[in-house]
Amino acid sequence: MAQSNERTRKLLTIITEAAVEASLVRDIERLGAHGYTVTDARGKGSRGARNAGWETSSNIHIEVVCDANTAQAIATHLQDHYYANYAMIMFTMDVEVLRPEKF
Amino acid sequence: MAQSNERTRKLLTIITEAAVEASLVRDIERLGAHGYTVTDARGKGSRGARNAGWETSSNIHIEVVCDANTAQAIATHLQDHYYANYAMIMFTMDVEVLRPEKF
Amino acid sequence: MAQSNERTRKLLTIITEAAVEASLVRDIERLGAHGYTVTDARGKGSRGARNAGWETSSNIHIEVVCDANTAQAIATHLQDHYYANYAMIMFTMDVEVLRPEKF
Amino acid sequence: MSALDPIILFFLLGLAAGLMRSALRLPAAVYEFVSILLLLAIGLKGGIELARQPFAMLLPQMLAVLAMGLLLPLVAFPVLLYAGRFKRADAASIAAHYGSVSVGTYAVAVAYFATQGITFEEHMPLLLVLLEIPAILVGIVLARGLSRETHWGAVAHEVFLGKGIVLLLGGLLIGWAAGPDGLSSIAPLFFDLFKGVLAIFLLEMGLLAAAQVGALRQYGPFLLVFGIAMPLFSAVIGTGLAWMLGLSVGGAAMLATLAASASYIAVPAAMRISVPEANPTLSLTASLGVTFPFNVLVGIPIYYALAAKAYALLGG
Amino acid sequence: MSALDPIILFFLLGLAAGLMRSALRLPAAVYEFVSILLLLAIGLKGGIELARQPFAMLLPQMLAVLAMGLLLPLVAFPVLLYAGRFKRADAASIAAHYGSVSVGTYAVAVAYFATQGITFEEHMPLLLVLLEIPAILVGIVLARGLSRETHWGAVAHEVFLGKGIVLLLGGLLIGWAAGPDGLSSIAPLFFDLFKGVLAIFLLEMGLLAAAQVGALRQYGPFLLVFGIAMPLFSAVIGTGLAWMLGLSVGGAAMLATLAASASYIAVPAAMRISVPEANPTLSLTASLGVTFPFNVLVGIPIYYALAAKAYALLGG
Amino acid sequence: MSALDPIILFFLLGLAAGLMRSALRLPAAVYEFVSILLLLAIGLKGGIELARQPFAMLLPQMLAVLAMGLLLPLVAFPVLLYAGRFKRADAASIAAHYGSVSVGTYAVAVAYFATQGITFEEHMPLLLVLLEIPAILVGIVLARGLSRETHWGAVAHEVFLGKGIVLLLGGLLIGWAAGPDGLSSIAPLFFDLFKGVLAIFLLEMGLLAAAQVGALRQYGPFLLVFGIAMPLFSAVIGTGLAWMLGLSVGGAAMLATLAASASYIAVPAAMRISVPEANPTLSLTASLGVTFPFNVLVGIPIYYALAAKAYALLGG
Ligand SMILES: Nc1ncnc2c1ncn2[C@@H]1O[C@H](COP(=O)(O)O)[C@@H](O)[C@H]1O
Ligand SMILES: Nc1ncnc2c1ncn2[C@@H]1O[C@H](COP(=O)(O)O)[C@@H](O)[C@H]1O
Ligand SMILES: Nc1ncnc2c1ncn2[C@@H]1O[C@H](COP(=O)(O)O)[C@@H](O)[C@H]1O
Ligand code: NA
Ligand code: NA
Ligand code: NA
Repeated sequence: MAQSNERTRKLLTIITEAAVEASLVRDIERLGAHGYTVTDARGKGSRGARNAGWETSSNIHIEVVCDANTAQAIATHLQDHYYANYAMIMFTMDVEVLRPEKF
Repeated sequence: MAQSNERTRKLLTIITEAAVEASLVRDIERLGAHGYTVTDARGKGSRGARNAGWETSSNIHIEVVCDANTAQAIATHLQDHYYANYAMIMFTMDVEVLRPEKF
Repeated sequence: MAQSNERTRKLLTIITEAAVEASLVRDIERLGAHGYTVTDARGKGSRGARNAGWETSSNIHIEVVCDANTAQAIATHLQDHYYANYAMIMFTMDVEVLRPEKF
Repeated sequence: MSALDPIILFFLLGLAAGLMRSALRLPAAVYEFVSILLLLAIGLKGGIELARQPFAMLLPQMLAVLAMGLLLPLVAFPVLLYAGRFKRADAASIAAHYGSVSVGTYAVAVAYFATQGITFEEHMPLLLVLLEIPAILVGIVLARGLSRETHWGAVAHEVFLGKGIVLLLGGLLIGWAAGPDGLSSIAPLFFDLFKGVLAIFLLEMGLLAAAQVGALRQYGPFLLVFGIAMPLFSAVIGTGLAWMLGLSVGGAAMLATLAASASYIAVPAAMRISVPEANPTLSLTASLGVTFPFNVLVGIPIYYALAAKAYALLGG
Repeated sequence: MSALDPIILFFLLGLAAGLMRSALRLPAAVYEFVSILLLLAIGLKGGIELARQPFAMLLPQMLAVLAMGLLLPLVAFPVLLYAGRFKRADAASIAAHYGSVSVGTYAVAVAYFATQGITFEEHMPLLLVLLEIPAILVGIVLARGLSRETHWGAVAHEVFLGKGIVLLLGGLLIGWAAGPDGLSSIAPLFFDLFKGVLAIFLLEMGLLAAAQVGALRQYGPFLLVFGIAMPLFSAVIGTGLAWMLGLSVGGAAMLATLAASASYIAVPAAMRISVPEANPTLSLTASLGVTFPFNVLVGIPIYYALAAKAYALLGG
Repeated sequence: MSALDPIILFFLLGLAAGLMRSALRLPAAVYEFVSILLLLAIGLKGGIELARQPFAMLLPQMLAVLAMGLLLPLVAFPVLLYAGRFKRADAASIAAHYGSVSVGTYAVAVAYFATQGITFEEHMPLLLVLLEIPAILVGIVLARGLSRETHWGAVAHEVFLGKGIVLLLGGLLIGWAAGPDGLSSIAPLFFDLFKGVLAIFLLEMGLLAAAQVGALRQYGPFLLVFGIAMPLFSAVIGTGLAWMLGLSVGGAAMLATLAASASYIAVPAAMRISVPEANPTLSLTASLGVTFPFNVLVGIPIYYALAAKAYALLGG
């Protein structure tokens, strides 16, 4: 999809419990991402409905633009440390960025 | 974009009126999706500006990760039952998921 | 990724300061986009953390579905008029739309 | 007079700010918060009264008001369909809005009557709740006919369990069960702050009304005329009904105001689900952009004058 | 009696609306706003009292309450583990919830005692804060053992700097520093509106409690039994402790209520971070879906009766 | 003294919680709600006074205050440019912040004067509004010169129709039109709750101020010095001006406080749009992280002492 390889990066999307936001973004930065964006969300999945009525039941939607290796590292880290115990899904796609040096 | 076919799924994004959230997610589940994520949004399109000043004029942004067939089924259903009467757009893209069995 | 070229469009995502929403969406429409969707967000990047505690430090997440040329035009415009002075990132990806005539 | 009541000035402030494209916005959560407080306060006030009244005595009034709620949209519909040349669904939806009521308008009337020292039957909120519902059902039938397609179960759920009805009814029941003394402990929030909260609410209503002006231009003068003529007509019906029911002049003016008010919360939500082919912009432009401002700025005093005159003539 | 206090009726309204799947929702921001007001108000009230008391005199009470906070989860844990057949982590987490306290329950008790004209030691909020914390640490140790893995620094931060503790402690300190006269200027918001704000809070609590019913069905009757039996047991402990500490009957009933209440804010948050393998649905179902409704609807009067009886027997 | 006023303690609580990285946050909607209430309340208070005053009598004061608003940034600019070695745009933006005013600081002063029993010219909010604007225009000119590029229409819209100005001016007009009696019905929300609402506002301000500390370290001591020295200088100017205008001592202290306060809402928003090349962190760090805390914690009493001394010397 991306014309030029140097402009292509991974967009990593994580949807999980609001409770882990603090520790999660810490890990994401530590693993080499140069930034992240968080939006509040609600939803439903294998761990049931999380309708954001209050903190405990609300989700966050995190987007991270980074190179393939960082995305891989984050994915592996999440799988090892969060998947077992938290409502969480993750997926990646290719995106074309305007200022590759940023990511 | 996706290395391995088994890890590839569709990310279906629907942006529409908050008023239809309840019935829409019911339909999405009935059509075979294993989950969905909703965020509040505002925007503008062919049916004018929807600036979220209050319920009646606010939008929702729904993401569904599912296989191609489910995505197709949902798309067809929305086209038949919602497009004519509601402010709504929909688009799909390929994503690579970590735990394919979930979706 | 897209079976048929006519159904493929660009999804342009812009993440920037809430302060520029008004002028930004004006520009986006002027440059030929038929619509846009905005969600509130927080995050961190080269210009530091923007934690949405209040207006001044909150972000917006803008999605625009449009054809490649419009996406290019918007990207260029943003680069010329916003990048130097505002916290902002932008990336694009291919999406398959249901009603191509809309975008 | 009414125009100088500060709460009306808050509405004008919002209207002006909106028309001048000010950056002023109320967060949706604030708007919901003040709506919730108003709905509960109105319900509680009415509930206290119910405790004082033999239910049987209210029954005739309740039935009469239900009948009015069925009648008004039936009058509005043909006007909108033939004079207004609206599509069937749009005519039905707009008719439903005008057959139902606006709680905000009622609240302004309560405040206005208080400053004017006009008394009225305090159980009015009960009639308000009853008046909110039937027009919705009529609207659906007008749009659809009694087709099997309509999921009446879903409709009933949507209508009876919507936020507005639940809070009004809930307030009524709580006020009825707890009585005036029981409520004294929560009076500071729900009653003492009432007009202040109403002021914030009207500020937002002004902003919302201003946002309708664009659409109003687009849909031409008919909505403007209808949005003023229909409430005047409904007010006459309401006054007459009140007289037949033997309500006080104040009660008549209040019932006229309820009849004249047009819904912008319960009905739009219900119509969006049950008659989706109706264009919501049309009905909101009329009820929010024309009728609400008309009622709070000049309508309410007119309806009181009307009721007074009628009662003088008919001898009430 | 308590069941007729209007604030209880707001809880029932929320519960009913939730069970009937009403569209009624309170925006999260509104729920947070009222929680913040309640936490600060309770802290301020307690702080005013502290100013009046020699700190040394309170020390024994404070230590005794801390001890109770350590003891209760140790009692609950084996019951949950063996009788309830829960996984170790789940048993530990639920135990922590019941060893800690619910500020909302305390607020309802304050309102109930006021309407009943029951007096109690006004520095109770200090004990409330103290009782909130130890159970969390016990819970973590029960789940993990004293493993090095646990980042106690992070835990302490999570526990002591959580929203609830900061607002309660902050309120206590402000009330203590400013004293009754100093607070008179902010009394209209924090004290006069207290019960009204509590009513809104309970409306939301009713909606939240209703949302637990599904899970309650799923996890069977044990949680239901435990969610009622445990508070009754804790209330006895609390009453006994109060008697030994020489508190008044009202104070004993209040301490019993604190002991009987189960956390649904501080502890869930802490457990989610420190004992993530515990299923949060289990503990929330019990504390929000069973114990909170039980306490506010029937528990509080029972605990007062219990304290009165105990003091009559033991001679207090 | 002032430091013991409970509302100041709320600011300290927020500051402490923020510095200790507590999880305490106020939802943005709550912050906006309390800001809206404060802005309206201040406007209303001032408006009531205006009704009592011949407008002509106020004109000289209004013009003088406008002049001060133009002067202060012109003084600050060279200091920031040469002593502070800031880029032109940054110097201009910071200067604009200090030429304008902080409504929060004014509110704290109002509360402090009330507890101290100090009276002042009640139409002060009118001067507050006037003082908010000119510095913004000066800042833009300082950054850009009178270049054609600047869209003055857009700037004017941004400045005059920003949330703060609209609510303050709106409040002024409503208060002026309705008068004290007219407002009595909304007094419970806007006046009785004023200090309680202000306490919540200051809690959030403390959290925001704490968030600036990191940047403060980074940008070194100059901002710290400037953030304290500039308000002291401005206070002297304000006092002198008040004396020349023949204001009371209280009025002088209040005008000094206004002069000494630095904007953190209207100006940042305007600068972000009109002088985007200026780094917003610099100005916010100074005004939120240094000057606001300085003013509310120690500045206000100093300014009153200053005014008293000056009037004793000059004979006021
Ligand atoms: N198939 C899906 N599509 C979109 N979002 C999902 C999907 N499955 C789960 N989610 C989101 O991820 C959260 C956690 O998922 P789970 O761990 O499956 O409960 C849910 O609350 C949803 O917000
Ligand atoms: N081209 C577009 N790009 C992004 N979002 C759009 C676009 N067109 C419409 N939308 C969103 O979809 C909603 C409904 O679109 P419409 O039915 O065209 O009014 C709008 O309110 C926008 O939030
Ligand atoms: N690598 C990234 N991934 C996702 N979002 C980012 C990333 N970098 C920056 N952002 C978002 O874009 C905003 C502005 O970025 P910046 O201009 O780098 O400060 C940040 O506040 C984030 O919300
Ligand atoms: Na009507
Ligand atoms: Na307990
Ligand atoms: Na200043």
